Amino acid sequence: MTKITLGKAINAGLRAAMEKDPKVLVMGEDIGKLGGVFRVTEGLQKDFGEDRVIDTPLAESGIIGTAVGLALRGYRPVCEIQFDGFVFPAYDQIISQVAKMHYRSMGKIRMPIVIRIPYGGGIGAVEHHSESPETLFAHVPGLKVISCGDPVDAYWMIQQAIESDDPIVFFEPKRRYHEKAELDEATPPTLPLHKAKVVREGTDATLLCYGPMVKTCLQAAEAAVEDGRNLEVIDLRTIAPFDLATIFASVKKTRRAVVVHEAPYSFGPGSEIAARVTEECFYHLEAPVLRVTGYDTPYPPSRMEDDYLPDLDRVLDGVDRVMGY
Amino acid sequence: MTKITLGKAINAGLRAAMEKDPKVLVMGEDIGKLGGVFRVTEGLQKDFGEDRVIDTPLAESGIIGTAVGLALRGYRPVCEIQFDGFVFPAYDQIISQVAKMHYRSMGKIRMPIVIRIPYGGGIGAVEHHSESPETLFAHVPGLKVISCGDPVDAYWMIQQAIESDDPIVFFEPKRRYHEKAELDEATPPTLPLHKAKVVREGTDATLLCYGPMVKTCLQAAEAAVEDGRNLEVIDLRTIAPFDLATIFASVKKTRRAVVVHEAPYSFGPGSEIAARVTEECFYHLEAPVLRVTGYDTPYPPSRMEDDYLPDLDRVLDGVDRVMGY
Amino acid sequence: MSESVPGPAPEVFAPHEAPVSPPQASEEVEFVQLLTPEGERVEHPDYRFDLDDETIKGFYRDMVLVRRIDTEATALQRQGELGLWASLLGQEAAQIGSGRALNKKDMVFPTYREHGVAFCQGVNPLNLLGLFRGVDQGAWDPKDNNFHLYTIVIGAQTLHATGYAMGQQRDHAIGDAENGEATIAYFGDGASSQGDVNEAFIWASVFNAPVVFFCQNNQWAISEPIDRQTRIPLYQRAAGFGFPGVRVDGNDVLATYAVTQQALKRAREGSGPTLIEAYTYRMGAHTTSDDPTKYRLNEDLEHWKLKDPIERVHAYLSRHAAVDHDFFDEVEAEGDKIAAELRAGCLALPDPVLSDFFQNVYVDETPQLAEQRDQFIAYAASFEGEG
Amino acid sequence: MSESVPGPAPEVFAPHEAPVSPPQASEEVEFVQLLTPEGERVEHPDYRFDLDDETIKGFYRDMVLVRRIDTEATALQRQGELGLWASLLGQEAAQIGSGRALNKKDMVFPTYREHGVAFCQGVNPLNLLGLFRGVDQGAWDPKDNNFHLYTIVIGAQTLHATGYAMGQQRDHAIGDAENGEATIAYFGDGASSQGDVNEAFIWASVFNAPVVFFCQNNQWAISEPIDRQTRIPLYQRAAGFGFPGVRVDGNDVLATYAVTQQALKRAREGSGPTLIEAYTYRMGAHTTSDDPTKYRLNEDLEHWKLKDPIERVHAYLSRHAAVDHDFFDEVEAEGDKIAAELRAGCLALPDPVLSDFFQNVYVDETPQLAEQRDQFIAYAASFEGEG
Ligand SMILES: Cc1ncc(C[n+]2csc(CCOP(=O)(O)OP(=O)(O)O)c2C)c(N)n1
Ligand SMILES: Cc1ncc(C[n+]2csc(CCOP(=O)(O)OP(=O)(O)O)c2C)c(N)n1
Ligand SMILES: [Mg+2]
Ligand SMILES: [Mg+2]
Repeated sequence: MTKITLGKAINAGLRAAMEKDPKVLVMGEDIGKLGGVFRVTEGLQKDFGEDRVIDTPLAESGIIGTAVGLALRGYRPVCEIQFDGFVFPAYDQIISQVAKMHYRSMGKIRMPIVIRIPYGGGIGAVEHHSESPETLFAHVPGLKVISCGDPVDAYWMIQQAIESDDPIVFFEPKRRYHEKAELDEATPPTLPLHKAKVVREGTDATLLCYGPMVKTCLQAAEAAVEDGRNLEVIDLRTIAPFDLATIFASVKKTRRAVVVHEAPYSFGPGSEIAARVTEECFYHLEAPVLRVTGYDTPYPPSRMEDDYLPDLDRVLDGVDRVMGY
Repeated sequence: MTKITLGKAINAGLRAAMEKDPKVLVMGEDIGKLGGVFRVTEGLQKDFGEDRVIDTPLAESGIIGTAVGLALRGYRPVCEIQFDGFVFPAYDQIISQVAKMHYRSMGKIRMPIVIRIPYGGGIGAVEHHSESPETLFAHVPGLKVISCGDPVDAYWMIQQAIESDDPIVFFEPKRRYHEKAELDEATPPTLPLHKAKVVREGTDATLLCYGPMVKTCLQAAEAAVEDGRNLEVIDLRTIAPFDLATIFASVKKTRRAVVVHEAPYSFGPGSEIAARVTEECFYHLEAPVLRVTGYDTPYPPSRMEDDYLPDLDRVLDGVDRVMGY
Repeated sequence: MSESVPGPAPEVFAPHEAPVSPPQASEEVEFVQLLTPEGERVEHPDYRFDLDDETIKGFYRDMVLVRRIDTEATALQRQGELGLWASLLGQEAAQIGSGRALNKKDMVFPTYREHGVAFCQGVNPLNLLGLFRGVDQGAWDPKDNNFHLYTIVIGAQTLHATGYAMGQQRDHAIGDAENGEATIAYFGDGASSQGDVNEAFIWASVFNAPVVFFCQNNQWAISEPIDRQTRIPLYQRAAGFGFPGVRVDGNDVLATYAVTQQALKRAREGSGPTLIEAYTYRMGAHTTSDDPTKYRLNEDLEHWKLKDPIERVHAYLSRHAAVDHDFFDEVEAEGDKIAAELRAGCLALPDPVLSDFFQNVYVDETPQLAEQRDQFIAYAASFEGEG
Repeated sequence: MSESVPGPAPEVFAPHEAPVSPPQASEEVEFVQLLTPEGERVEHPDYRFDLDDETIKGFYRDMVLVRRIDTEATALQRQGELGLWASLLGQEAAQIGSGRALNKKDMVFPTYREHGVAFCQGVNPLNLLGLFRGVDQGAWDPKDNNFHLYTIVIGAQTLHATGYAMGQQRDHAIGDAENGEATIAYFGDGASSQGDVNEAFIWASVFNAPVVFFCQNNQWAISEPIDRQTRIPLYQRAAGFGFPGVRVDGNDVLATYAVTQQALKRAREGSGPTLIEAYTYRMGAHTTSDDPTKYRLNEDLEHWKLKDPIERVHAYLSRHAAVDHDFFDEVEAEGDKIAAELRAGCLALPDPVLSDFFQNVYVDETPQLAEQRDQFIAYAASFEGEG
């Protein structure tokens, strides 16, 4: 057992996947000698060579487009997009090629591609470096969208994603790269990739979250104890297709739910979760499913990000509101 | 008063806008001599010249990117994307440049750009020609997303969109291009661009729809009369920001709502509408807001599109379900 | 320096500056040609066609058959059996010449118009119809014939091809002009404007990938003439990216074969990418939905008819290779037979069932989709017996 | 034909094929140079610098001041006053040379590193800090100084520039080398790989737009050396698109000025686009977040220090223009003064308030946003008096 950061856990997970399967390739901008701007691929090029750890030309459509070709040739490319805001030049290849290939070929072609995207705010960065565009992938049939909330999940989920024969967009909570946890590499995970995890059991309301918001929600749940509230916290882990059974069971128990994410409110991931939960748990709900999210503005200059991002207080405010019904 | 098709109504609207303001430009692939693959720009190049009606190189990012530059120079570009599935190469320019420019410049720059996208299915086309990607724009702060349901709205809304100083994505219901209606060009519209329209008053449930589904919902409402049901039908006209007041008033009256769209179900436009309506009308609702939509698959080969698309029967089925609570 | 807008290309610059050729009128095009429109064989300093007349007869047969297949598909569309068809009329030599230069292990990435290349690769023509009939989106398995699915999004496949070629490199499948592997990416003149295509050039160049970029410049991108995409000949684009570009008479099957083969050899032996511009003409409409009279002159078409890719081989074979009527008649008959089979096959294509298609979205189906499929089946069943 | 992967560029091809130059080692680079690293003026057959020594003194002053501004900004970042800074260290000549070649009516589209060009255009340096301090995303009005906002998404601005230039065309603002208007688009060597940049080349060429593409090849895109983007000199890219490309010693302010001015004249008079590759070196880190020791050798940097853009002008002025210490001292002092002002201004920058920013999303605010703003204000108010 070692204490490991989330960033290093992904590094270790990548390394394990590359050792296991020679078809696994890592590609992206600055991922070689530099090890990526977050050092998530540190040391991989040195150990696996330039053919398997590919510093690409500076063009995201090219990264994903060539990954499609490599996948067609039998490789399993793991593509790094340097920051959330830079995935859009590759959007066409992701939406119209990666996502649809299995369907178009009536199941004959597989696209075992993982697209890693460090995402979200809270690091004081300039524009385009703090976005949460997960909805723009979650809505697209053919893609699966995941995020990890802690180093242990980070380590296993990256490997499970690479093993998956479906294309997966992996949103990495960049502001949690330095969070640490004990990792036991010898004990494989009990949860399948697309199962949600009840990270805190509770009775009064359910907080539904993923990625960087898991820690925030756990903190809020601890703080809520003082108010006499016992909150359940669920780390969705998979945003699309989110784990219906675990969520419904929790909400039917607590009868109240708040979805928390950094992405903007309108047409955000929370809207689908709220709509779906309401449909399934209509007679159980004491209150509408509420959402605590980023606002419907572009990500603001960083001096204001603390106000923009959901934090402990805003989550508690949401809990207050949902308990008020 | 003349009877005019929806396609020709947009053509007439474009012409009127170009006559009124010499800064209005139209640009896109094949929009000149050919008049666009749907003939929506027919005759414009002949009358306004190649400088104002620009056949562009075949590259969508280039179309939107140069439109940004033209807008910065004081022009008002109206960009045609040939089909829904071909907007994605331009996605980066739309999401990171067009949508954010006003915000980034703290209000100093305006982006009066209209992006016209013939969208939706029902025309027996090959892949990438029948999609409904409106959510992928509706979720993006800085954009406004609209669609028209009939020729009269088509004529006025394109002009209102061009007059707007905000960037607007105009989803044109391509399978309704040939639908006809009486148009009185002398009577300006009473509704502002972003107001929804109650196209049929009713009492038992509200159908919320836009674009090609308006006609479908109206037909369903007529058919429902036989079942003794009196349905209200609202043409949203604006998907983002949708008209809260009109929708809430209707749902509070009918206490039941079904959202209808062609876009896939999960994380689709209906999820936001359902979540929002539920939040606002929680104590009024007799049933969860249901959704009748495309399925969570890529758009299927056209021989199956009738099964994929919401039609009169599926809308009525949704009404049955919502009434069943 | 007083040219007007849009002016001709600039004058000659100093040696540290990139040379630019003036735009060329289509009438005085320079390209590699080995068989004239009149059916005469000519020499070229760099390219030779060394194979025998039997091979040329084979090319002739190929071209006639794919034209016949194409005609039948167009007819099927007219009769409502296909929703759409993208005809290759006029581009037979470009496709057969390049397609026949491929080795078994080479991989092809087509657009939506490469019916002739598909034929060379052994794809059943019937499989090509599914997309256009609306029963599937590509019925063949790309691995069966090393022929990827048709790609409709303009230019996207050039990156796939480059990535595939990078895979061939990583598999150490190159390094030998005969036994090595190569990839060929087809695209149109219009596609050359897409960012993806230019990124593919960069990738291929930087990684020295074994890929041949085969651009069929058929002079039109739907209604837009080539001058909407470039002011210099397209093959010169390659110079900007550091690999060779060559223009070939795309209506000359011998020259196209020779030029493609040389480029493929370069790729296979590890010398990197080549851009081939096959200078040809789209003799038909863009697709059956298109009406070219809106934007181009009939004279143009008449002019290009004189350069028909099949006619010149016919002329050569009858005049210089002593091929007689029997051969031509046989080929004609074979074409009719294939066309009849194609038609019968098309009409017999089963209509797909939506419930079968839910399972193709993912390898591991999601609970959401399983639920939707079940709902759909139940819903559909509720109508049974009604109709 | 037996090169290995990745091999050198191909041999010479036949005349119908695009010529390709072999890759050039940075030590034997050919470019336009008018002032050597030693401060000696040299002749070039095509480009001359005709202005007087006063102008050169002005360039010197500009370069020293922007370097000083840059140093101060870096220091502010180190002290936590900025979140990030992208230094222009080493690229002063490329920016001042090109920036000073601009006329009042020309329009500039920068990346995030064009602090020197901003200075030439009269943008208050303090305004440049806001983005990096996190108080705004570009505080200046592009119309005030014909200097667009910084663009961080690599390459996107090259299309904006091209569109703007098409607007200049439509306004009939070109056609005269002196009074006409032009647009200049800045981008880096890394950016040259983006689809957008290549599409901009196509647009500019096809529409003959009055745009100068100014690529500062500083040899690095973060950690990636230039060979990850191209195997031939970047200026040759232009040849593939049909307009002239020229490589200039980007550390030579005189040559950069001369070459940019000629390209701007071509644009203004209506002769279309030019690509300029300013061959220079990023002497600092990519940004203050970057650690270049991870990926490049210190020797490289030492080598480039000998080519410092400011040193050579200093040498020229003192040796050949009889400029004495006083001048240099004055410039130094002026720099310190500006730096002090910049520092004071930075520290005094008011923190922005989120509630003010809701209104900038749209010209016509949406009810949704108005509601969210009100909620935010009420929520924020609920904490008042707490802290
Ligand atoms: C990204 C994208 N934009 C637009 C289209 C619509 N479209 C289909 S074919 C075509 C013209 C293509 O021209 P070219 O590349 O010359 O190929 P050709 O059809 O002449 O073979 C267009 C614009 C598309 N399929 N994909
Ligand atoms: C589309 C996009 N992808 C990635 C990035 C992250 N990024 C910022 S600067 C940079 C390198 C740019 O190199 P170059 O174009 O040479 O400019 P330089 O920084 O050297 O001036 C990268 C990869 C970005 N800003 N935009
Ligand atoms: Mg073409
Ligand atoms: Mg650089």
